[in-house]
Amino acid sequence: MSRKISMKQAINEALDLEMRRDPTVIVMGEDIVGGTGAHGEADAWGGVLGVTKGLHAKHGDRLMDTPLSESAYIGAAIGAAACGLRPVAELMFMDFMGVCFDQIFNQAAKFRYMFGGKAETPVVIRGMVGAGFRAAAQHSQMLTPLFTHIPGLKVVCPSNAYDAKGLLIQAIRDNDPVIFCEHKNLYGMECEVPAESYAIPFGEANVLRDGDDVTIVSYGLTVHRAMAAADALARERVEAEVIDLRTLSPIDWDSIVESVERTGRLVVVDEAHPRCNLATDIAAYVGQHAFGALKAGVQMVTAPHTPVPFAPSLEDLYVPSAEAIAAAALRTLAPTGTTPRSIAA
Amino acid sequence: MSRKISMKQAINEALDLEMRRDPTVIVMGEDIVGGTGAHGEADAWGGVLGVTKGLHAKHGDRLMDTPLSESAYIGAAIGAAACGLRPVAELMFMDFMGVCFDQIFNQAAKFRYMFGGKAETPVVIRGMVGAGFRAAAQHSQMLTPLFTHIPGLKVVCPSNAYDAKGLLIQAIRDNDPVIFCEHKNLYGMECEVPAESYAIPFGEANVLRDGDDVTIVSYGLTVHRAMAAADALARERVEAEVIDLRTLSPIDWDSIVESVERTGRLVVVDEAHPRCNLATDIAAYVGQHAFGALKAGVQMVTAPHTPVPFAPSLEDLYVPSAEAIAAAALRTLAPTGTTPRSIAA
Amino acid sequence: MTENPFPLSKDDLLRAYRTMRTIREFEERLHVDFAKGDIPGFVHLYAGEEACATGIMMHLNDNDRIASTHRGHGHCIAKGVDVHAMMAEIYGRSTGACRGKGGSMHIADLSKGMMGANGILGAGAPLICGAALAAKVRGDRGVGITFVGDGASNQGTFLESLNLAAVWNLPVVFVVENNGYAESTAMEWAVSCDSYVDRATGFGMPGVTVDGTDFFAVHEAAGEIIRRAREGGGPALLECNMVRFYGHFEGDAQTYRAKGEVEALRASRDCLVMLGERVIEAGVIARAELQAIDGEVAALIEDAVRAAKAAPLPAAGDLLTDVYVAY
Amino acid sequence: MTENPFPLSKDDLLRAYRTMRTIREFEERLHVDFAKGDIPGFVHLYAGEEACATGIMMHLNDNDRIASTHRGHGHCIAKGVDVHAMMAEIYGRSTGACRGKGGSMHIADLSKGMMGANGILGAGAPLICGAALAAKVRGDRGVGITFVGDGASNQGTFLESLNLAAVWNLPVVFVVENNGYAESTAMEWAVSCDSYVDRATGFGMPGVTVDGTDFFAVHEAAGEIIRRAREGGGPALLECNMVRFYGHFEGDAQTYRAKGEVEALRASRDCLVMLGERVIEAGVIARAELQAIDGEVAALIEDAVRAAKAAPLPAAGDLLTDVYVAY
Ligand SMILES: Cc1ncc(C[n+]2csc(CCOP(=O)(O)OP(=O)(O)O)c2C)c(N)n1
Ligand SMILES: Cc1ncc(C[n+]2csc(CCOP(=O)(O)OP(=O)(O)O)c2C)c(N)n1
Ligand SMILES: [Mg+2]
Ligand SMILES: [Mg+2]
Repeated sequence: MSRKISMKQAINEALDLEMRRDPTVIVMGEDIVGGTGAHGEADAWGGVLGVTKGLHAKHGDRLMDTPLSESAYIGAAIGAAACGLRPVAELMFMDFMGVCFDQIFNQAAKFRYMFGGKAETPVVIRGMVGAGFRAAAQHSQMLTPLFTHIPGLKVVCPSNAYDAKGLLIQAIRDNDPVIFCEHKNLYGMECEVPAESYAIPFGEANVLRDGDDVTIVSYGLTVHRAMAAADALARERVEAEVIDLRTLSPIDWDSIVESVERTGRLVVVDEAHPRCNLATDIAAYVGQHAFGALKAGVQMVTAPHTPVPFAPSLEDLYVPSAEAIAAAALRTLAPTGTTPRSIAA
Repeated sequence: MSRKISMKQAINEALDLEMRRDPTVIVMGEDIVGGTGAHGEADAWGGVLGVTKGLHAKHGDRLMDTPLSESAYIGAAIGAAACGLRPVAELMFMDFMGVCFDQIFNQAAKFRYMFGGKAETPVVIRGMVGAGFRAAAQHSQMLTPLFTHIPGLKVVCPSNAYDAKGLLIQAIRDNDPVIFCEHKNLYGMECEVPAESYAIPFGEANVLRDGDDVTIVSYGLTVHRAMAAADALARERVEAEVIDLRTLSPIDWDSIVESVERTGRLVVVDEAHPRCNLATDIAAYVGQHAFGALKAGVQMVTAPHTPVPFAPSLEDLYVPSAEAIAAAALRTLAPTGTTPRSIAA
Repeated sequence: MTENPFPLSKDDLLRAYRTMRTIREFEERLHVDFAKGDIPGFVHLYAGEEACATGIMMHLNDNDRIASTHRGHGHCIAKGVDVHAMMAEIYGRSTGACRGKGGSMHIADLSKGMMGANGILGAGAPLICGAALAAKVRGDRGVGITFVGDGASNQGTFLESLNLAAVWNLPVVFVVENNGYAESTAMEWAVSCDSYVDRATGFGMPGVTVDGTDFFAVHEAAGEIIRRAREGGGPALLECNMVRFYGHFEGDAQTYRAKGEVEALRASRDCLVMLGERVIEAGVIARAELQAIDGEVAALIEDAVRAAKAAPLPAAGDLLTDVYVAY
Repeated sequence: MTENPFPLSKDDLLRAYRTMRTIREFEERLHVDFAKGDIPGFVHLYAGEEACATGIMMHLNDNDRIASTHRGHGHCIAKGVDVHAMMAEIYGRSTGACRGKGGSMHIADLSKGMMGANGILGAGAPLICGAALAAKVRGDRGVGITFVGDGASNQGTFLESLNLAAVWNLPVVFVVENNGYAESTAMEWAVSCDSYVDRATGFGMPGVTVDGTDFFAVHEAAGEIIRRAREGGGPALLECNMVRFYGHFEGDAQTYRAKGEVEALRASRDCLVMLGERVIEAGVIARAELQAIDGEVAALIEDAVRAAKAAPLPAAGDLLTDVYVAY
């Protein structure tokens, strides 16, 4: 059965299904139940934006509120994973990684290797990323490149409800630590999602749109900007192929290279800051491994190298726009610089 | 006056000179004095590897030992910087950033922007990076890409004693937070260093060797591997230009692009893990901004996507070797794959 | 009028009342305007907690520094940050305290010793240790005050700072603003100690608990430990038991609170009403004098909102300024 | 032989002695071989502190879990990790406990409930909360023990974990191994509380301080709080006052210690000698029995070193294995 649900509901459903299937799955986080110790409604919040709402009624104590101590409870999730549970820990905003990063990158990520293959850490750390919510500099970052850089971590960032459900189910079943990045400005977006359980394998990008003129690669919210750019380009008779990475580590190099070998042109779009990010990562990989196929320099479209500003008037300029993506695509087609006025950034 | 001193001594000298010059400079860290509260020798350690040895005798309480609480004292250094001091805080191993990253990336890095330009944070956070010391997975990382990714941070990584002194003096005088990365395997390496004070501006790379056939860009320890590779290449009549970045953020794009426009070939060498690192950063930039000049794909030579192994037999394979760099250079010259046997990796 | 039985002059009492009223009016207005959809982002109101910020800040001068929290408007106003600049900031205008780049959660004014509201729980504690260290190094007798909620008092950054301040003997006061909740979670459950005095003892510093809705109690306790810190006596912890009148943030339906809880608290523990009644009953200040202040404050806030709405938005070019290098 | 006045059987006493002797011999041998240049990397020795690990670990089974520190050899041996595998690991051999990839600072054996030495101070505390949570969820009566040095007891990770364990009522024991120093810095200076019992109280749990060089004292105190945790009584903190015989790490000249300090401690507070003398004096065990153990242990360590040196190095291909994906 398929129906339209939001990404928020899809995540809720994935958690529900996996908790039903596997008694070792537990879920923890700040206010993910809500009202613990208080005297009003139980399960009052279900997370700060309601993502886990209703799960406590179904699964009871397997959903646990935590004190405001990310190092302690994210570390506890990791320790429990090393001892046989499959915890899903919510880091409300991924921006809070700074107070618990050691547990993620020096502990969870390294156990398997550092212990000679004798440990597994099936933990999922899920949280919000991304700008556009008027949440300012400390609640709006992508930070996906920081996690992607670290060996031993898997990094996921879905662009829609269907993928969110399948990727989260996969993440919970995975035997390595997974950083699951949910773009807060996609929470309300709906799409067709089957009611039953399904897993989307990691490392398989999704080609959302076929095209032979230029390849546009992105993930998360900017996938939708890339699609809008492709529409605009189509009106100029430029057919763009749009690839949604879905997972950043592992990453589906094959799909990217295969596409670029056909189109000869590549635009990489990343909402993260420009230095050492996914855009550079992909551009460099293609530049090394498919140089012969490239007819133009790979164009990167990213957020600027600044913190995220609060003022809506500035924040709206911060996230890569469809116009900027289309303009970059046209630059790959007209390296001398003349682009149709209508969609130039 | 110039004499040969080690990088360790050069750093000590830079701290000494700046503390003499500017009474607002203070230095703090774990055991950077040593023996605090104990009953033996005062100034007993001068840091875990002796970098700050002797400074306490000269500057007294302006050198402060700290409890083992990186969040608290790194944060205190940042707070003091926002209140007019110029603290230099030692994070013994940069690998410990995971327990204090929030203070660095959400506080120090963002103050200037988030407060609308009305705050300055002249703090230096210096610490050891890099592999080869048999210090295993949690004491051997580069992590430079993580800092470089963050807007508002300046990131420095000297390759020799001369640069270390001049760059550290600049870092202390700089009005933004600076992450100063000292490769522990360079501490003992000596070179000519003037006794007087001098500052090396940020964002100016150092061309260590001229060459017209291929450009090799690196920073830190692997600069020396790049020079060894250039020597090996010269024996094959390939002249490599070697560029030492010195600072990773800001980065000297102009010098890199200018060189590649001449050589048409580029190898980027990074001791960090391969995903979203400085190698991808530079390769992608050149691929976008100097595509027309490139005669071959930009080759990246990096550590593998694994934690740093302890066993010396493995660790020696971990850090990019001169052989691997030379082989990559030859790949840019012979894209079809045939490289002289003698120096192929 | 009769003799003043309070340890503050009439002028100081009027000043305290004005500060608290300004905070209250500021927050009540934001509550209304947020509901109308005028205000973007996350907004956490300090209404009900005014006595704490005010009672403490009256002991400070511009040379003393504070590090605030996500719930920072009250701290800002009590520390003397300009109300117009604050309002403009919350509206994301170029005339804002941070030129629109910070918003409600990041208002700062270093010239007033206000080191910033903070979106990261507990993050102010290390920073204020640094401010206090700077004061100590300079020998300028400045003190640092950091505020932390009951929830955030479990953050490692805060706990480490207690130890650091004690070891370095810094002039810091750690103020725990215990309003009983961290978002929807009860303090009773989330904080493991019986009393914050115990937690302070565990870090080798004195701890004091006061009714944070009683302006006089806060003022007295704060005065003592701030004086002690200023004189080199070292850090201390002050727990203020407070009352949150609104939700965790604007938009919170607060179903986790018992029915009638907020109404009861508003009726019995409104710090502003309590202060007003105390000074009127004592015959030190006339009701009309307070009403005059109320009127002036209402006009001030009205003007701040009007000015904020009329102020220009940051220009596109501002996106790339105020960071050392933009690519 | 006379009646046994101890709360442990003769067999258990022999077992305790053997464990402590094995740790001592292991560490003394590393000290010698490190000085020769045979051993790479950072090595932190547990010599002098054996009574703590041993007195605690005797109450545990493979189902119970520990999270250790950078000074982890003693914890490993007492928890039953194979000495040959440990030695090979420290020598960076493919037969090591972690196939040579971890080294001294990262020895682990999850099958023995040993969750790893740790190069990051305080990092074991959150992890052990997770282990205890897993035990609680499974209902298997397992407990978790985390060790932390006096220096590391100031880490936010550790402090947060105290609160979390108390709030979640986890079966965790936090063992503070107070050997008076963190590297070269004195505990007296760096830890702000008068007593760790105060710090425990500040987090709502019982705290106990014992002489960590007295095997019997450790064994008794640990037995009680481990039993309590196992039965659902919640977490506790145990401070063991210890003595570090060698430097912080091998190569440390220790000039920060008072002249004669180590010699005096070795003479008066050697936990191994003290245990031996107690059981001999009580007439429960004959000196010859202990000497026999000494001989066996010496042979074991000799064999472990010999085997480690003879063992193969990890192969080049191992560089890229044991991580989910290598590029
Ligand atoms: C490190 C961190 N964790 C979580 C949050 C999300 N958060 C913001 S406010 C809040 C509750 C804070 O409660 P408390 O400290 O009691 O302050 P109050 O809101 O009651 O004033 C939470 C969990 C955050 N901002 N930073
Ligand atoms: C987070 C972190 N900070 C600093 C260090 C460096 N370091 C390793 S051991 C040590 C001293 C630890 O002292 P203590 O906790 O008392 O343990 P002991 O060595 O005395 O057993 C330090 C500072 C580290 N490994 N991790
Ligand atoms: Mg609260
Ligand atoms: Mg110690």
